[in-house]
Amino acid sequence: MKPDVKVKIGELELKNPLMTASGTCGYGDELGTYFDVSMLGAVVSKSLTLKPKIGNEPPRVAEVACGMLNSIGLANIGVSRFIDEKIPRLDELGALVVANIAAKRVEDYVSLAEILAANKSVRGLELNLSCPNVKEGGIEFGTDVKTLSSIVKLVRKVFPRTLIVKLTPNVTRIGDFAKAAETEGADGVTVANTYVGMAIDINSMMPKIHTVTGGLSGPAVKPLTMARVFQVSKSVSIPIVASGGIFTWQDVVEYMIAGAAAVEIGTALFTKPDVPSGLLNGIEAYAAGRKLEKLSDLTGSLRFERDNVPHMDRH
Amino acid sequence: MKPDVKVKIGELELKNPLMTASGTCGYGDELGTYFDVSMLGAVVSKSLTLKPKIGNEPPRVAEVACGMLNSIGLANIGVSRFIDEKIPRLDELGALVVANIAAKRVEDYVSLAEILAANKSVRGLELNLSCPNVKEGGIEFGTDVKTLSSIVKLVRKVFPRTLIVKLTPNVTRIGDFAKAAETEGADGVTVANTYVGMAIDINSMMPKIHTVTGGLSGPAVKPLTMARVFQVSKSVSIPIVASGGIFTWQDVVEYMIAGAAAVEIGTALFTKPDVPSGLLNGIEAYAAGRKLEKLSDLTGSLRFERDNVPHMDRH
Amino acid sequence: MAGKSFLETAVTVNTRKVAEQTFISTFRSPRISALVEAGQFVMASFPGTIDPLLPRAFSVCDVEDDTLSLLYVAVGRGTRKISELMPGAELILNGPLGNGFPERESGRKIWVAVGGSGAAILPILSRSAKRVGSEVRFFYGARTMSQLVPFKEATNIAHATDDGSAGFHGNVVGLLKQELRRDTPEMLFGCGPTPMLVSMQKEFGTKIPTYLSVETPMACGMGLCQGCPIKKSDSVDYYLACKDGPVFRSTEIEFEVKP
Amino acid sequence: MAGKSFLETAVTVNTRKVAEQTFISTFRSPRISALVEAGQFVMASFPGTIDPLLPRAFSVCDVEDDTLSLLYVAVGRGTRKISELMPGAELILNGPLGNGFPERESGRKIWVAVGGSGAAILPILSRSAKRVGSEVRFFYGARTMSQLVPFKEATNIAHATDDGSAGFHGNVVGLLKQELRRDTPEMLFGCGPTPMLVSMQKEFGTKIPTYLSVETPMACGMGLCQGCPIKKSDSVDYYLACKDGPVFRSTEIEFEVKP
Ligand SMILES: Cc1cc2nc3c(=O)[nH]c(=O)nc-3n(C[C@H](O)[C@H](O)[C@H](O)COP(=O)(O)OP(=O)(O)OC[C@H]3O[C@@H](n4cnc5c(N)ncnc54)[C@H](O)[C@@H]3O)c2cc1C
Ligand SMILES: Cc1cc2nc3c(=O)[nH]c(=O)nc-3n(C[C@H](O)[C@H](O)[C@H](O)COP(=O)(O)OP(=O)(O)OC[C@H]3O[C@@H](n4cnc5c(N)ncnc54)[C@H](O)[C@@H]3O)c2cc1C
Ligand SMILES: Cc1cc2nc3c(=O)[nH]c(=O)nc-3n(C[C@H](O)[C@H](O)[C@H](O)COP(=O)(O)O)c2cc1C
Ligand SMILES: Cc1cc2nc3c(=O)[nH]c(=O)nc-3n(C[C@H](O)[C@H](O)[C@H](O)COP(=O)(O)O)c2cc1C
Ligand code: FES
Ligand code: FES
Repeated sequence: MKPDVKVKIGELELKNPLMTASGTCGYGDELGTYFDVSMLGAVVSKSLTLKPKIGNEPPRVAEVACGMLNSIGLANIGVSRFIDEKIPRLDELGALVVANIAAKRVEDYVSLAEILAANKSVRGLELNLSCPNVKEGGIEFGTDVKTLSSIVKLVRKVFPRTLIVKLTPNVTRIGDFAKAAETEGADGVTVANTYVGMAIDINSMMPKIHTVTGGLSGPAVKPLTMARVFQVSKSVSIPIVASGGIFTWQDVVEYMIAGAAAVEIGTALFTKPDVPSGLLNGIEAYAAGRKLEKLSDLTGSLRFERDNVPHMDRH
Repeated sequence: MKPDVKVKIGELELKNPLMTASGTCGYGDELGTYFDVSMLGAVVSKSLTLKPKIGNEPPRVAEVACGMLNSIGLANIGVSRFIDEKIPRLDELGALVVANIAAKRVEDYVSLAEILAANKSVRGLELNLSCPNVKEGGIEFGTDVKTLSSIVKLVRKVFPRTLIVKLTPNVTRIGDFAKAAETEGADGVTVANTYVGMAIDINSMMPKIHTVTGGLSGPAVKPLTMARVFQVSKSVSIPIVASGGIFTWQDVVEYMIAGAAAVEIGTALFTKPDVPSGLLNGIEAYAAGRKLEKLSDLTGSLRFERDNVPHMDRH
Repeated sequence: MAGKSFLETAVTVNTRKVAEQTFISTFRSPRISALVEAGQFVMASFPGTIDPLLPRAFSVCDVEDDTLSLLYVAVGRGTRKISELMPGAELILNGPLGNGFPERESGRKIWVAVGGSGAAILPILSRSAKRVGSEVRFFYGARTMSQLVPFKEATNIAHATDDGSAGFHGNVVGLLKQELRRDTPEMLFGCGPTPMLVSMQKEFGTKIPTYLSVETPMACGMGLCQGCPIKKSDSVDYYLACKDGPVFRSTEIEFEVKP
Repeated sequence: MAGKSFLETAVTVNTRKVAEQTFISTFRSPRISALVEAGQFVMASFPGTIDPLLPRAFSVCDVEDDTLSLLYVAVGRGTRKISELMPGAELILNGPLGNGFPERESGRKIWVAVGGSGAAILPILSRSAKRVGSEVRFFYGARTMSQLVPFKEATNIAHATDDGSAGFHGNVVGLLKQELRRDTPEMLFGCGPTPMLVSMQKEFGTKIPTYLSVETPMACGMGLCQGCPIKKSDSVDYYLACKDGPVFRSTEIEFEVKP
């Protein structure tokens, strides 16, 4: 018997736990060339801003061991064109749309949420808080618990459907941030965005990324994000969406055992844009082999002893 | 002409920037089987504790993409046996010895430093602060700036020779920690220890490491530590020792360009225990090709524009 | 507008060393071969490993029946690894990607300048020119003779080498300038290292309809990552090299040259 | 005490499939071959790649002139990759490492139980037994017949299969128990999966001098990382499987069995 693979985040029901990660699938429609995107649990848009953004100067991407660095600088067509041009296309393709938003000012997050709340095709909102906060001298929104709380609180007021907060991993105790998001009414948290990294071309002696540092993604970050998913799962009871280095169905299962309800596939799409369909087959077969009725029974099923974990209390 | 490859950290002069990383070379003597360890800038011991420690239950190591997780639990023979058995052997081999110490109580760091100060073969001390602080409920010493400051201050009083503070990368702003170490009189900082990571065996549904989470090392962490070396170099003026994923001579050059004065080789020794000698040839040839008089001219030679770096002020 | 693309497990037919560090490998890849046009590219990745992780971009060099070939200079981890593929070994290809060179009509006079691995486009352009009956001349530059790939099928190739060991003594732009004193093409195509394209844009861009195939780092090659910006000449905005290019009209783009 | 070890770039001579998923590969590795003893191991790693990153441990299966062979079950990334090495391809070997089985004297009666990839030690033990003139009997277990490697040179092998498809119907410990009713060896060696070793320790450890070759995850294989602890039976402390073992007297160690 086929196991039930549905997943719920807030009121939103996904047909399976596989989502695309923001910024790694264009606006979702490009993937249609390679597979039927309606098979996905959800398509998450590139981070949208109020006005279109041209993004950073090149070079924007560089390969490193088992990963890549990027510094795209939120290049995107802006929320209006997204609604006018992309949503109809995604509706046509039968994709369930989650809009990811980013801003440099708190007010802009709220405006974006209001605009997107008005469009019923936008079934969920994911807040990207890994952006420099202009008021606070460029410190990322997501690295200060108070700022995070205030944004989530304000956005929660204007966006009635599923609200997911995407956490930055570049903090000492990510559990505190997850807890704050939960307290302010988020329906879920995505763990995690990219890690601050850097690479240098030793011939030119210049950084390989124009902005010097960039965000690390890919298999290299999987163990790091795995630990954070586990830690967050001990801090909150809202669903966790895992994002970091998912390339195989085994990676999906591993994240679910660690505590994730759903996952986002990012960098893997660059090599194999049709990878989600293969992953679904893999996890269904695993769940069937384990005779699981519901795939979601995997979530948080790690067999471990609390006493073995150093300073478990801190998580 | 051969470039001058000497490096100074505090009063200590290393014949070249290549050191071994604590915990990845036993006590240094085992490496003698594979190459002449007197060629190294320094040999850094396994973290020593006041009493011998048997360490954690297995499994203690697991491979992940481009890296490994470990949770050895400070298994070591204790400071007395190190002095009695290992120092004479290292002296015989002509190795320059830096002792790395770890403890769960502030007082113990001081006692260890006193004991090692009395032995003239110990030319430098490296403080491993990635240990659970028993008094503070298991939070790592190295994740709290105040605790770090107080340990460095106390150790500085009793250890007159070169003192290096090894920083944990698992914090939001590593520059603050480096700055604190410098303020309290450290001669250098090592950037960085391992990153909290985790892996799960999806068949047994158990963690691949007994303590559930472990420390990630290897090429996977190189871009992360590279960014931290760069950030720390903008925060302090004492020498930086880079540690993270060094496998090739190009990695050494890259870290030096980012801001490191010296480097530590860790996980790479497990595959090729004689790797340091090859690295030295590589960096010498690179320096000669660039017509550098001193290899140390590479340190911090990154060609970048300050304005390109997002929130540079925060570093 | 780019058309339909496929993700195809291609099978290595053979690999030949054709010049210093330079190889041509042929792969059985029926779906991509059937559609690819001159100037389009594929993203190649290795099954079963994450080293290297990202796919690599290669212009398609030639097509024959259900096979296509790639010409590459084995400089890094990806290209060295391709050069070592045994017949029968698999390589994952995503393509055809991007927009090729503009349609060629019968009788049109086209000059094509290529340099280094940019020579990859020579065979496929030569073949399509023959098919549509346009008149094509190639100008092919390299540092030295040993780096020049001897193309047997293609005719009408003038060589330039920096050291004068074969053909014109100087770079390919110098050779073009010399030839332009005698004759002028209707269109000029360029494919090669960025400095060569920059120089072509400067020298000929406003005088002759010039089309350049640009190279930028690419993570995906299909518009997913926004990693491959190339400055628009007429506004403060970027094209994506992979989707809007890699072939651009020279007047449409600006090269951001590093100091 | 382990002796001198070398890091040697070994060259693949050939690879043969010898049973289901099981291979024997031979490598030219003169320095390690010259020194290795039965029960010692090598750490094998791949030049020029970081996938996989860590070296893998393999007991040396046999030695002939300047070559040595490894027997392995191709289960993961490392072993699969070794099975695909072409003749002439390089593999980095670090060895010989660890302590082998105790010295065998002429006339000594030794029984050896092996299971799964533990069968690797059979040829080298058989060869050294012949040399010193000791009398060795092998007991070789597997799940089913197709997983049994047919060793031609070695004689005196009794088989056990879980499904009864060859030899004794049951596991190798069951077979040993049956044979022990008729005869008793002076020493008993064991090499195979941990549950088999646990069972040997329990059944025979206190009755016969028993030596077990243990398997633990290993990052370095040479005492650098402290990653391979194995519990001492007589104190709250650990041996290192790589340096103090991998062969231990059964009474010296305790297996920490997971619930
Ligand atoms: C549209 C397009 C078509 C191309 N066609 C060809 C071709 O036909 N033949 C050929 O030999 N090369 C071609 N290249 C360049 C080719 O993609 C790189 O040379 C190749 O990626 C180098 O790979 P590597 O693994 O050997 O080098 P590595 O140094 O290991 O590559 C490391 C990283 O740097 C990037 N990179 C390195 N060099 C370049 C470069 N010159 N351009 C873009 N990215 C680079 C790679 O994408 C990779 O992520 C093309 C590039 C583009 C964008
Ligand atoms: C002293 C010793 C001798 C060995 N001799 C042999 C032999 O002769 N033939 C043989 O087939 N195998 C032998 N093994 C086991 C062998 O090292 C593993 O089977 C092998 O590492 C699996 O590698 P892989 O890359 O195919 O698997 P992967 O699953 O890709 O390995 C991933 C990681 O898990 C570890 N690992 C996985 N399985 C084991 C295991 N059973 N034991 C220890 N670590 C493991 C590896 O070290 C590696 O880091 C020996 C192990 C030890 C410790
Ligand atoms: C090229 C690129 C662009 C990205 N853009 C965004 C973005 O706009 N908004 C966002 O929230 N995350 C963005 N991310 C982060 C991814 O959504 C994802 O969380 C991260 O890459 C980790 O997953 P992965 O290892 O599977 O790629 C981007 C990642 C990459 C590689
Ligand atoms: C097995 C292992 C044991 C380690 N033990 C210690 C230790 O005792 N003390 C310490 O300060 N760092 C320890 N480290 C961290 C290393 O010294 C080094 O900082 C880290 O591994 C990053 O470098 P690498 O990627 O080159 O290994 C250990 C690392 C490994 C892999
Ligand atoms: S390479 Fe990804 S958008 Fe062009
Ligand atoms: S495997 Fe490293 S000490 Fe044994």
